[in-house]
Amino acid sequence: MKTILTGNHAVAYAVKLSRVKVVSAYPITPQTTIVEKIAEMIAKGEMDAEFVNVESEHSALSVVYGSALAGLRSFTATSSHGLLYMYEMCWWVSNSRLPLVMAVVTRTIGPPWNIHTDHTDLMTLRDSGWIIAMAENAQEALDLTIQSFKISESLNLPFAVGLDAFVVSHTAEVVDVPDQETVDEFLPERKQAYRVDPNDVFAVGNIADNLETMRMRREMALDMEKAKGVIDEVGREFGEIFGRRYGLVEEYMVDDAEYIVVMTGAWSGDAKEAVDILRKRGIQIGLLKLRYIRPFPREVIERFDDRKILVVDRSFSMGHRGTLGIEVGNVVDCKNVVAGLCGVDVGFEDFKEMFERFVRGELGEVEWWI
Amino acid sequence: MKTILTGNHAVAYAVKLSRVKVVSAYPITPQTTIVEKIAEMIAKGEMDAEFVNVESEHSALSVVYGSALAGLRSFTATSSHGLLYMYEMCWWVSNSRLPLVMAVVTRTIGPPWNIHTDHTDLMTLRDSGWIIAMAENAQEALDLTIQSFKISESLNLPFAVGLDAFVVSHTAEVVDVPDQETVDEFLPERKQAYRVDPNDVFAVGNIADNLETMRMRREMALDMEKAKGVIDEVGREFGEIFGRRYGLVEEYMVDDAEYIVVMTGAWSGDAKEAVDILRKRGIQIGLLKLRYIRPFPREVIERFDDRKILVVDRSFSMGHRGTLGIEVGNVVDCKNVVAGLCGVDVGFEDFKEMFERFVRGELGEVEWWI
Amino acid sequence: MDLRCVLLPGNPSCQGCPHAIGLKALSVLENPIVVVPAGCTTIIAGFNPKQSIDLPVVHVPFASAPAVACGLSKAYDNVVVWMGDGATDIGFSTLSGSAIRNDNILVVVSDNEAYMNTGIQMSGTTFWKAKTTTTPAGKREEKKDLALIMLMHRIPYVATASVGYMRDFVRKVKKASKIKGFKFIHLHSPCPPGWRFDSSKTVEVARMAVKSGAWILWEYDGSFRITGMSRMFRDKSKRIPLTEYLRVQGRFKGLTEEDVRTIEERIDEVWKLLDVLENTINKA
Amino acid sequence: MDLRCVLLPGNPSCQGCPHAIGLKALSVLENPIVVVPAGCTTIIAGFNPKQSIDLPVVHVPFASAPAVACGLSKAYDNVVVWMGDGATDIGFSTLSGSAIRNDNILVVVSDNEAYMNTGIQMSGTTFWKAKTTTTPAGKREEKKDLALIMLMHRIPYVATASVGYMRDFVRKVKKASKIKGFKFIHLHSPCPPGWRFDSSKTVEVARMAVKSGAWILWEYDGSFRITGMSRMFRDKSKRIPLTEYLRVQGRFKGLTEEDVRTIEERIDEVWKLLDVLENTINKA
Amino acid sequence: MLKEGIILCLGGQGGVTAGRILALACVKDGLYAQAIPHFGAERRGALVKNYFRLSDKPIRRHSPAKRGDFVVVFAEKILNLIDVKEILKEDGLVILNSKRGLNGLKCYYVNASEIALRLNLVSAGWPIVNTAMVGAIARVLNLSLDSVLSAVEDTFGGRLEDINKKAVEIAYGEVKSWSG
Amino acid sequence: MLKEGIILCLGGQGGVTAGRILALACVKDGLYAQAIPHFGAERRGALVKNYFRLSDKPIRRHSPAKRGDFVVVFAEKILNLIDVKEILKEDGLVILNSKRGLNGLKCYYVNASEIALRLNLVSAGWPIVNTAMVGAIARVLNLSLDSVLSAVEDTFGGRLEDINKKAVEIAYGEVKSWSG
Amino acid sequence: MEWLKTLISRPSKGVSGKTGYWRTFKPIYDRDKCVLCYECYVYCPENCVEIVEKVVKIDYDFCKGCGICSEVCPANAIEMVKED
Amino acid sequence: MEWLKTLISRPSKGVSGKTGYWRTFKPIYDRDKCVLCYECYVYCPENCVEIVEKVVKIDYDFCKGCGICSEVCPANAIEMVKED
Ligand SMILES: Cc1ncc(C[n+]2csc(CCOP(=O)(O)OP(=O)(O)O)c2C)c(N)n1
Ligand SMILES: Cc1ncc(C[n+]2csc(CCOP(=O)(O)OP(=O)(O)O)c2C)c(N)n1
Ligand code: SF4
Ligand code: SF4
Ligand code: SF4
Ligand code: SF4
Ligand code: SF4
Ligand code: SF4
Ligand SMILES: [Mg+2]
Ligand SMILES: [Mg+2]
Repeated sequence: MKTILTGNHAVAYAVKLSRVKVVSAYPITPQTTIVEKIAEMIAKGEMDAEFVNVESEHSALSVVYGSALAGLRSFTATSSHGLLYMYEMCWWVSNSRLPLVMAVVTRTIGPPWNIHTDHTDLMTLRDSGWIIAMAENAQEALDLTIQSFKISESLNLPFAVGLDAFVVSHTAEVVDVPDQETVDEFLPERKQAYRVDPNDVFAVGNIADNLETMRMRREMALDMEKAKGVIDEVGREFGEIFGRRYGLVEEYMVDDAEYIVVMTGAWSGDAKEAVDILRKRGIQIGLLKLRYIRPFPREVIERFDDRKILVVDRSFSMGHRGTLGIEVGNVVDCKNVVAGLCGVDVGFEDFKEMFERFVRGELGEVEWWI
Repeated sequence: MKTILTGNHAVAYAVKLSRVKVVSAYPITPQTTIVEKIAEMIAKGEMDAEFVNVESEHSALSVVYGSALAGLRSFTATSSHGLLYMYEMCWWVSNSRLPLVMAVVTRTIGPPWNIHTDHTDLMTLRDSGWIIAMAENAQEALDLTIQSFKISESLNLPFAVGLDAFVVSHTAEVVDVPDQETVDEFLPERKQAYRVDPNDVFAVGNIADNLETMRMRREMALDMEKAKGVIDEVGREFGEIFGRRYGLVEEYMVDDAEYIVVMTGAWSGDAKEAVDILRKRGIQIGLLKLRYIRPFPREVIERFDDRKILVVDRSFSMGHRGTLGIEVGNVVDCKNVVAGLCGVDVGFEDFKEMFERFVRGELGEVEWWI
Repeated sequence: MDLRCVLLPGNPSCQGCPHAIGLKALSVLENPIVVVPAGCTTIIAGFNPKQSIDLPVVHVPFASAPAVACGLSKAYDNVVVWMGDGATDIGFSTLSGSAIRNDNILVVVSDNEAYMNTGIQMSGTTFWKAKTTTTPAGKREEKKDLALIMLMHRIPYVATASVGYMRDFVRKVKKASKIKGFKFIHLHSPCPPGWRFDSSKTVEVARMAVKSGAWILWEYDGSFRITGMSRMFRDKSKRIPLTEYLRVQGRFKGLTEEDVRTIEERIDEVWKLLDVLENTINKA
Repeated sequence: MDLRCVLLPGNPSCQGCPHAIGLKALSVLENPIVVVPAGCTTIIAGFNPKQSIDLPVVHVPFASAPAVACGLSKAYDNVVVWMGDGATDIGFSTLSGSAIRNDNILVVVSDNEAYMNTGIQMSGTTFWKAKTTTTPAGKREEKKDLALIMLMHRIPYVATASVGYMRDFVRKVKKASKIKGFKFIHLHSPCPPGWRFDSSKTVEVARMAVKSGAWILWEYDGSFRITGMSRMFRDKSKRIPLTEYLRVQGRFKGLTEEDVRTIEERIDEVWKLLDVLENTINKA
Repeated sequence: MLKEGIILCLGGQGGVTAGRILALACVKDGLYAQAIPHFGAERRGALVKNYFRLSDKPIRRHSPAKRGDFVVVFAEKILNLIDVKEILKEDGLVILNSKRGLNGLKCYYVNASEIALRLNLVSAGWPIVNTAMVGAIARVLNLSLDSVLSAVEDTFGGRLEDINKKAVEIAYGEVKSWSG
Repeated sequence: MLKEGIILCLGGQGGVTAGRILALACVKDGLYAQAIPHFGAERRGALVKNYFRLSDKPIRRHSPAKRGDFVVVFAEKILNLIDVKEILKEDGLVILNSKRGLNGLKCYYVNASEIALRLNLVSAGWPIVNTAMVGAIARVLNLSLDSVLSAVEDTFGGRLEDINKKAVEIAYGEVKSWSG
Repeated sequence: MEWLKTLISRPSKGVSGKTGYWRTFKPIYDRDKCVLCYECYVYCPENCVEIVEKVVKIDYDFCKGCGICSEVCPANAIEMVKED
Repeated sequence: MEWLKTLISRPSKGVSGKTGYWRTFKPIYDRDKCVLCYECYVYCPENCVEIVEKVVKIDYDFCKGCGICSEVCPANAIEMVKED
């Protein structure tokens, strides 16, 4: 059913449709409306789950860690300082190989206090073994959340669904909300590699041998590689059922492109408009939207190593360059624009100008779009 | 005076010699002996400072944030889960542009619980605006800590001194401990860009404009670039006074090297021995030790873009490749070995074999040394 | 009472904001530094390059305030933490740790019984049965009794106060600021949008809480005593009906008579305990 | 008393370990899951692929235990947190939040009065004047009274216990496990290397604490009462001299007579308060 | 066809809800729409900007519009706080809650405050004008009244539903173009 | 000249301190040294390995030695727990706390437990053998007695200093090579 | 160090501008009824009440019209009147 | 899923091996003195005391020799003797 939803409410509906059993979260703008909506649906009896109000994000993730260990499909959501506050638990969850889903509404890290979008917070998860996706709009937020449970549970890796603060989280737009039956068809019951149970006596997580532990990490690395296939496969299957196909990346006019812009997140929509404008002028430019940051779509990017690449970053790694600039630059040569940090608006007009300068060869290695 | 000290005690002496006024930390193996030693020196009246026992790492960094804001030279130390637990405060400190020093004894992140070395914890700071150094041995731990105050205070950026768990932190070895007068000569009184004071009425950190905030981030990025010069300059000055010269990197037989290995941390010593062995066999190999991870010595690495490069990583970014592999690979093509995670011992014999395989071209893009 | 007035007009607080009233009490402090974690006060304090509190203010992460204040106290005498009830939830370890350390700071928790800055989510101190966006059917748990819990930390000074009785609050702030060590004041701060009452009623609602016996003003400074107006309401017959206090607030819509009785019983228990404490913890 | 015995021989605990004694009490629980944050028990629990506790054990980060237990309690009835005093420091928000939420879990804090696993650093519950590696001159602050603080959280069950009186402790564990909601037991656990006494004295030192009145066994389950051996030591004349308890411990070396008197006074105050609570909080 | 609008209101006036109702009405009319509330840090009472887009094709851009094809003003006093011309496109139009329109601009006006008061749509002394304004905007944008009413239905429950629908209807009928 | 040793002791026997005293003695003799305690997670009582290096040049490697030029055994019962030959280099030697040496190996022995008991160096029933063992090792490694005594001085204060120095001296004198 | 100006803020009235425009109702003071008890001064959350020479002055530039002064006034000397 | 075996551990005696070797003193039981009060059983931290057919059995493979059983025994039926 087509309706109007904010990105946050789209996530909330996806959580409900995914038959999540335990939700725990701590308020932080602009994440809060996700869990407020869930609390409301539970209170109204529309959703059959427990909502646990906690005293911090560290505990929010701990609660769902516990419930997920016990075999219950679980969900949390946070943003910025909240993510940093639960950071220890994020690593614990992934190193436990526990499937779990968390929405991360990307927001600037302070000081100064600032509630607007910036991808730096989400990027702090990139080493930890979480699968990381970014939604471009409310529809993707909903669709990715539903897929996330399936992907997470089939790989035993936690999944973070990113959405830009306000730009996606609070923008109300048209979303096609699938019905419960179809989602049930797509998303089977929760599965996981192990489950804590009073009747099966074992311990989870006690001290282990160094080499064995390193082997465990290597397996995680391999499963992350495997995730690439799983993501594309689940995205294809989703497409068959719901008519919207997903995968590691979205390729927009890249096949014949001489110039390719790589980016992620909500502003990709504006960038596509800018691509259209330049295309109309005969400039062969395309957009490669990274829908997933982890696993990193290295192989896809490699395919374009004969093109001119520009990476537009909404996060910066202090003392080096843009975060995606580093990542993509590891695969292909690229220019790097750092833009839109700390919630600075960047619209299609900006992209038009930026891409023009890129095509004219006017961009340096790392440019701050200020 | 030459004596025997563990890396941790070397740091403690450096803190004392740097006339730190406030120390606050929370116990975590293998960091604890740093602050135990400091507590002991203070109790004995050998050191004039306040030691604040706190209930968590988040608070440890908060306490020294407060004391540093008030203009007092301050120090903390942590490791692994402790670092992750104070992660939010780490960002707050750097975004506040507050000079401050923290020792990070690198340790594996659980589960399973593991107290041995692994650089993944330290690497989580790499986006945040902290200057990050790694000590190869106890002497470097002492020397870098003394330099860190000078560097941090001249750039208004916090400084993390990394040392490998046990391999440096608990290994007792020969350290030349300078005397107080010489250190005083090298290290002036604390300076900082602003200081909170009851007689100067202003607020720090309240909500600011997006664009202004992004500008602030750009300045931080620029100061990080400037840090490269400052680090080399302070390292040179340190060399003149103490006879041991420092800088962003240590170049070991790289000038004429056809093959260059890039790495950081304690095992560089073992790697140098392996280089010597291969050199004796006429193989032109050298070692580029990254003493600093942030700012990233990009320009130094660029100089070697005509050599064959191998990056040996003790940290891995799940879903992509080794953390330094990503960083270095952004500048020059490189092979990447991931080794020694989770405290797995890697000695000169391993390096010998590894480097031989590298030279023989037997290494793939990313190899796990297990 | 001189409220030289550290809160400047034209600040971003909502109409009738209780924090804004309470903050004025900081005017009586000598050379304070104020540490403020995330919360409505972050907003009230203003936007760069301006600030609306005429004191040095250090904005800090949500859970960190007493620890940052501890650090500042190594250089300065009069460090004050002004924090919300939410900051007290997430930062309860920090608060408790600071209290146990007996840091030389004053902590004021301005308790509007929910996370207002993020849009009215329940906190530990939210009243039983109160509706918030995360407890749409009313909160299931009891209000956390911060002040009694802090009293059990055996710190030199603990008090409750109310924005409805500013003279009492100001006296307590002044007194606390003269004591060395850890001081704690739990300030009751009814919030118009959060509790759903008209912005003109902030002070009245605060007073109704005291007059109905639901909020009790007390103080411990070595001895324990009920203070101010609350002394009068020890006598239950002098109290206003509890329902008066509850009914003016939209958040309690749908409360049954039985609910009110339950609340009443709990209030009685607290009074009983405080009475005993007054008789027991008594230096004189 | 059947201690079916969930702690298996040949585990890594030090000789005379109090946690090891205390853990045996979990044998009386039906189908429990045990949540263990970082601490000595992490070690005692054994190394992969083996574990020395014959129950399902979930190892968790230092500050997270009650919250993880809360999550598990959504599926299972008998979730127990076994944590140290240090975990209670860093995780005090988590503990307090869980208590306020009235999660259906039992939390046992096995209090050896320092961070032992990291090598004897002071914690909130370290005794006044005790020497640790971070308080080489003796701790300056008082021992945090966890159980009283938790009592003020108004949870259904709070008790203190001691590894010196296992029958009392086991009874309390059993009783708590039958109650729905949040249960808290503060277990006194003297540690030979940490307190510097001979490994054979663990039980004796624990008993001396009770016999000298320094550690008081009590219980709240709606009513408040002093329990077990402590009932006898209400009568001060029946107590053993406090110095006997203190002197056997190396960590109190150098304590002056005045220090001992101060400790005695504080103990008297606590007894007074507990007496009053016994008379006040009394359903019968 | 892509139209961009900016809705100016005071905090507490319900501008965010207005945007969402309008967007929902668009969907019901088979259009695409986007309502972007601007969240500053301000508390209630202060000026708030909301962005609005509608189109017959999916809307890709998410950045706020710098200027609107139309600008909606929820309260006359907002005109003292902001120069509407600065955020209006060349040929843009204004929709104003007032007894009269603005000179020198393409302008529609409706007395939404009066409608709200008439219906006793009041909270804390404020007339709740958002649904009336929705009616007016819908009319100007040529959305069908049915769709708007149905969108209001989906948004409110109980007593509030009817009264708000009435407000929409009245304003949909009363909004006028100003020629002054 | 680089020599690597492995010191085997039981937790609580002071092996870590022994390593540090030895290293300090080396410095005083103008040598370089390294003492690497191996930290497992074990509590006191369990077997602990400490690594030791000395050299006339700065020591760069930090990895634990797989086999030692010498292996020190603090208690005979350790021989039941670990096969010394597995961690000894071909021509390596063993230094043992015992009344006798080991057959089939180059071996030195000293009755450190007896020396400790003689000096009343006892804690919790355990003889504290570490300084006696330091004396024996120093002798075997040809470190000067003065340096070792001075290192002990730097390590202990008060009463403990003298008694430990005595332990070193006695063991330095009494250690013998075994030829059995 | 341009960043310093973004990190640091100085006291100023009118951080949110002339918040008088937030008002729906306006407090009107009646000097005759006033008993000079200072309640309005103490409780005005906007801190825009001054008492100068025994007269209450309300700074309408900033008064948000919350109505608290009127409520706390024991003498009914402040009336809230709808703004036009 | 090889990793599962590293993450998960199963109950077993002797996690730290035969900890009997940690012992300096050995508890020696005197059946004649024993009053079967179970104190040793209750308080042995190693859980290596069993009482079978009215006789206390100490598992010396694991007994670390802490001496607690001896201390808590009201009948002095357990004596700690130095190991050789
Ligand atoms: C770690 C972290 N989590 C969440 C937030 C979001 N947050 C900011 S203010 C706030 C609520 C504040 O509530 P309270 O302390 O009661 O103050 P009030 O707004 O009610 O005055 C929250 C949850 C944050 N800033 N940091
Ligand atoms: C976030 C974090 N900080 C610090 C540590 C290090 N740490 C592990 S156990 C421990 C002390 C535990 O003390 P306590 O809870 O009293 O248990 P005990 O060891 O005394 O049984 C500490 C500080 C950690 N694991 N995680
Ligand atoms: S929400 Fe309440 S506490 Fe927050 S600013 Fe508004 S009135 Fe004040
Ligand atoms: S240090 Fe104390 S608590 Fe920890 S294992 Fe040893 S005896 Fe037990
Ligand atoms: S109406 Fe409110 S803001 Fe205005 S003067 Fe009165 S109390 Fe102050
Ligand atoms: S409250 Fe009323 S009587 Fe008192 S000073 Fe103000 S106006 Fe006058
Ligand atoms: S000596 Fe200790 S471990 Fe051995 S049986 Fe007695 S109590 Fe148990
Ligand atoms: S404690 Fe002594 S008397 Fe009691 S059962 Fe054991 S050996 Fe027998
Ligand atoms: Mg609040
Ligand atoms: Mg402890």
